[in-house]
Amino acid sequence: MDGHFAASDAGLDVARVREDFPILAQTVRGKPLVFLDSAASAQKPRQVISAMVRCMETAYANVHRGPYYLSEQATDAYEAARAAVARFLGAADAREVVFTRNATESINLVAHSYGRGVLRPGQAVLISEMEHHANIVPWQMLRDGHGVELRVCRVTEAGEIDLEDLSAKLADGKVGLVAVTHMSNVLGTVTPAERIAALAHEAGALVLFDGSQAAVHRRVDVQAIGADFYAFTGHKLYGPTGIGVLWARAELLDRMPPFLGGGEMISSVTFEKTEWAPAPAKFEAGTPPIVEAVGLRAAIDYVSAIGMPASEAHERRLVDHAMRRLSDVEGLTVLGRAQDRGGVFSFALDNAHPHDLSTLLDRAGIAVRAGRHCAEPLHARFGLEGGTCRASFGLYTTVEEVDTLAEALTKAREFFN
Amino acid sequence: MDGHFAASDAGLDVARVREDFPILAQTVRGKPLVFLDSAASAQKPRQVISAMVRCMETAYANVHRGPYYLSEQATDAYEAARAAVARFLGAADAREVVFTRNATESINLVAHSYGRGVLRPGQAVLISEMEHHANIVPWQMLRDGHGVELRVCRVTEAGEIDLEDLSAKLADGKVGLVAVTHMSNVLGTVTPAERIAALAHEAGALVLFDGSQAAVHRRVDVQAIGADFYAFTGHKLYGPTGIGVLWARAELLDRMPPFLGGGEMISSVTFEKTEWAPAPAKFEAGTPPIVEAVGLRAAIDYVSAIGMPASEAHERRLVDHAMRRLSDVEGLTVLGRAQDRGGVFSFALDNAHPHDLSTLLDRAGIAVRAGRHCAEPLHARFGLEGGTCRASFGLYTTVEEVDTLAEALTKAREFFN
Amino acid sequence: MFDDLRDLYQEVILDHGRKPRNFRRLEGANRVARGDNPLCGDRMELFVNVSPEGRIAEAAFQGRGCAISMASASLMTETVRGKTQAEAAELSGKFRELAMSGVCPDCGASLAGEMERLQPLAGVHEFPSRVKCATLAWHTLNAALADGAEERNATSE
Amino acid sequence: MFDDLRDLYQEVILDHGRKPRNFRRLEGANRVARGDNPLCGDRMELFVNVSPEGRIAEAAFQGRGCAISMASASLMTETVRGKTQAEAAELSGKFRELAMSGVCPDCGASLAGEMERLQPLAGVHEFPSRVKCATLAWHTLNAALADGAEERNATSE
Ligand SMILES: Cc1ncc(COP(=O)(O)O)c(C=O)c1O
Ligand SMILES: Cc1ncc(COP(=O)(O)O)c(C=O)c1O
Repeated sequence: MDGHFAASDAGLDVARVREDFPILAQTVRGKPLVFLDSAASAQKPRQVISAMVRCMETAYANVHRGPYYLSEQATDAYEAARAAVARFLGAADAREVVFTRNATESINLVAHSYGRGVLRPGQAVLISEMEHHANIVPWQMLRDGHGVELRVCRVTEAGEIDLEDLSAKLADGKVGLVAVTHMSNVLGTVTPAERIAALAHEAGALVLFDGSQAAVHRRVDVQAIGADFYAFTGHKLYGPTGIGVLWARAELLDRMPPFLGGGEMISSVTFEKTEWAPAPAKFEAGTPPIVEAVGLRAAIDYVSAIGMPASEAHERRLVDHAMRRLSDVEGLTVLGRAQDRGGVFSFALDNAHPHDLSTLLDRAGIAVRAGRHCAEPLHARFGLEGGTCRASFGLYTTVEEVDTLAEALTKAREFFN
Repeated sequence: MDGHFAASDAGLDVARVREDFPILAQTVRGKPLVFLDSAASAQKPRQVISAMVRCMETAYANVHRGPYYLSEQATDAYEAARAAVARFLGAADAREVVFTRNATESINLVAHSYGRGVLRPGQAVLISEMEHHANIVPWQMLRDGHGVELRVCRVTEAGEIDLEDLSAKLADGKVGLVAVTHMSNVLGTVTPAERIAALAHEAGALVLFDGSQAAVHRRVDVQAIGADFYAFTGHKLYGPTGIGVLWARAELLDRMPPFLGGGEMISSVTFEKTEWAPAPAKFEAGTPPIVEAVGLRAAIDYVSAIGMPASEAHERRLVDHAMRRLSDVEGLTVLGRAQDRGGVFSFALDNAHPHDLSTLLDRAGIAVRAGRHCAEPLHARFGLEGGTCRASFGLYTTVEEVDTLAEALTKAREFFN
Repeated sequence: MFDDLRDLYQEVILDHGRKPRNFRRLEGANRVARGDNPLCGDRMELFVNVSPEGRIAEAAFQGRGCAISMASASLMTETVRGKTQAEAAELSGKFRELAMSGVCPDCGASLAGEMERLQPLAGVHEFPSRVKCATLAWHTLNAALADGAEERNATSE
Repeated sequence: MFDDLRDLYQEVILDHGRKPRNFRRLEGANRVARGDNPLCGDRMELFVNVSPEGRIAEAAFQGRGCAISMASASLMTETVRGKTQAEAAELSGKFRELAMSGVCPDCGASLAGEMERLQPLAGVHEFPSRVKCATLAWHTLNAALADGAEERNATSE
């Protein structure tokens, strides 16, 4: 990192940030690109891209395998990425960090290894109405295949976890695991992770946080929160595709049976009996995403150099501005009004289907997502089975882009009238 | 691709190929790098690297999700990669191609979905003694968790699949799936895939080929072979890490339950009941390796532009040369002497442990792997529990590099005497 | 700002999108199929009454979706009325081509009048991600008319 | 060609590697541990006889491995003989440091003579991937001497 952010502690120098993202400088359909879909996947700064290129051009080989120079270099870089993730999450030990293919696989890993290996039929898993499918479907599969009950905590009208309902659903002591999002990808709601963890632990349950969005928008400290499992995904954190993270307390990883079988995750193999390597290797079967780990590390360095205070301040400014501007648009409903919300807005126009609306916005160069954002039950909860449009912000999002969106929405309403 | 290979149909212009691999131009420990560990992971040509960069710098967004320009571009590129893989494998339809994280996950996917979903306890899976752990451990886990029998076909002294033993172990009709390698990562043996598929089918079994090595060294045509499942991995084919491929006949994918749960792989979700999307989406939960797919496609374009005939001819020349040169090294044993062998050699010196030997070779700039190459049972089969060293060739390997290896081996033997 | 979108959202489309014709459950339908576009959550149920002579006596639908998919379904139910199953299949193929390419080379031949009516949807070909919205209704029709079972599902994926 | 490797493969190492001392099963050992380096397949079984007074009366090992790991185990079994468990633990820590850094800052203090004997292995620090080969025996010793169970496993990973 060139460290050129240090000076701007008054806030974020967005113009400078944008220079790091080559993709943003283009026009789309003749209009300057306004990329408002970072919650689906963020763009990549040149620091990430060039770290990956450097790895492939100078120091690439398979890891953990070859006792030769390039392999040592690659192994060091891969393990340094693990250590960087551990620091980023405030983990006690790098060995608690498992690299996966994405957040979805991280959660599936827990559902398989902890779910089938440690939870007993008759116990329950408690999720919430605001989960992404990645934190619903694995538990449904566990329910259907392993006889675990699936409970769903209600979400309030404001779009927050209903903590009373959470307590009520924990009361009988049957819940073995609470698996909830740390930030909703639809409502922008940041959930009270510490409270949730405390309630879960009181009831004898462990807690998994889906941090796919939160890791991008908030400082995460897994130990301070009291998390037992924490999942996130590289590509939303300005990092590469093809890599995700599962953090879990060492003691849990030790107790869990492996998930996928293959090379790297064993300590000895005969046809009769195979012995597992200790974690994290036990959960990393086969050749890992080496170049992607290097890229993720560069992404973490990038956001760390900017610093959470500056990026949160920037986000708060955008969110406040968006709240104001969007509430001026006639006929527009914004989902949720949580106290603590990050830069993610889902909305519906009264006279346009979200899909039609997003086509119009695309013509104006504005990239928003339309649909149910992999959160069908949440849309059903709010009576919006037809979906919403979603605008989400990144480090590179400007106040002017929010204005462009608001103006386009007003015009779109006229168009369909 | 610049197509600058077309002229050299007499063979491969290795010097030109080497220009495409920036990493090879370096010195290691003061010596020119001699990279002989391509079987663990191949180096990446600039064509692959720049395709990935281009994707991230100009046309990146999450796929299948946003009805806007960048997402359409990314989706097209991702699906074009799937189509390129289908052509590369001679598949009937791109929908038969599932992107995974690596070959290990591809095989685990089959072990979970086909193994638990379709095979019945009491049926058997037949593997061979020359499998990589990736094609052993998932079946052991299936055996232990699902009550399927695991049978192991013998390997002859020459390092070939013992087809008589294969027939014998198929005879009782209990085998539901034969899962064998298409090319050994230790012996270099290319297995007679068509024969094996025919024998399996006669006995009522399906057949999976682990093509992690074969896809690099031989032209693959899954339909001509008669394969039911075919797995390979991107990073060995000069492509990126973080991506693998599972090909399976459409009819099988349709019958198989999903593996991981999450976004992308569903058609509707309620808390009570979730409906799966059709294949391949059903098996691609969460954000896929988008940039990696683009890179893999560039790798396939790269090897296709060179063409299998030229690269096989090059490899044959290297293999013949290596056979001659290595047999001159006193005290050296090379494992296997299969009729059809690719550019992979495992060997042991009589007076040096493989680990010590590889340290010496590394000092000479030569990168070889030492150990058991994720094939412990095969090493046990040949009485080499302590492992071997392995040299493996790529498109960029030169005859001179083979000479360098042979000379260094002779010197190493003197060193330890 | 959105003037060039009038090609896609012609008045006919907006009108049929807002007030889809034949938008109802058809009691006594002898062919029923469901259509899904999981990407955007569009979903429709199509009811068809095929006469003993094999003609589509009536078609109707219910569901939710964007203007394009509602308008396409609405126009379809109007257009296929009175057609034989073979003609409906032919229309379906031609419409698919129209939606994907914007033109329909052999529309001069049979069913020219019907294709004329569907012409307003041709603009969709410039919007690759919206083609499925326009074809969903026709996929669902194909499913409804397919031999065999009475209940069918179609997906635009 | 390999002259600079004489730092790593000193004569002492090659000699102990070829003819490891105390290479046998120790009948009547009261502490046994197994050590594994899954990466390269090195594996050893360590036998220790701790006297009632808490001194290592004898140590021996069996197994397979590279010259470094065999030599390290061989030298270790010689060096720890007669030491108290506390001294063995101290040696183990110092050796680890020697192997990782090539030097042992406080070796001037206690056990200087013993560390002197282990000095030939210091060269390993320049070969990061080989450090584990040198420390495997000592990891295994720690496991053998750990409180509690009689049978222990160590892994160099
Ligand atoms: C024959 C064979 N199968 C499977 C694999 C596993 O590939 P990956 O580690 O990419 O999953 C390898 C390579 O390590 C291999 O050589
Ligand atoms: C809250 C949340 N959880 C999980 C995911 C899944 O992430 P991935 O698709 O990278 O596995 C996402 C993003 O799609 C998300 O927003």
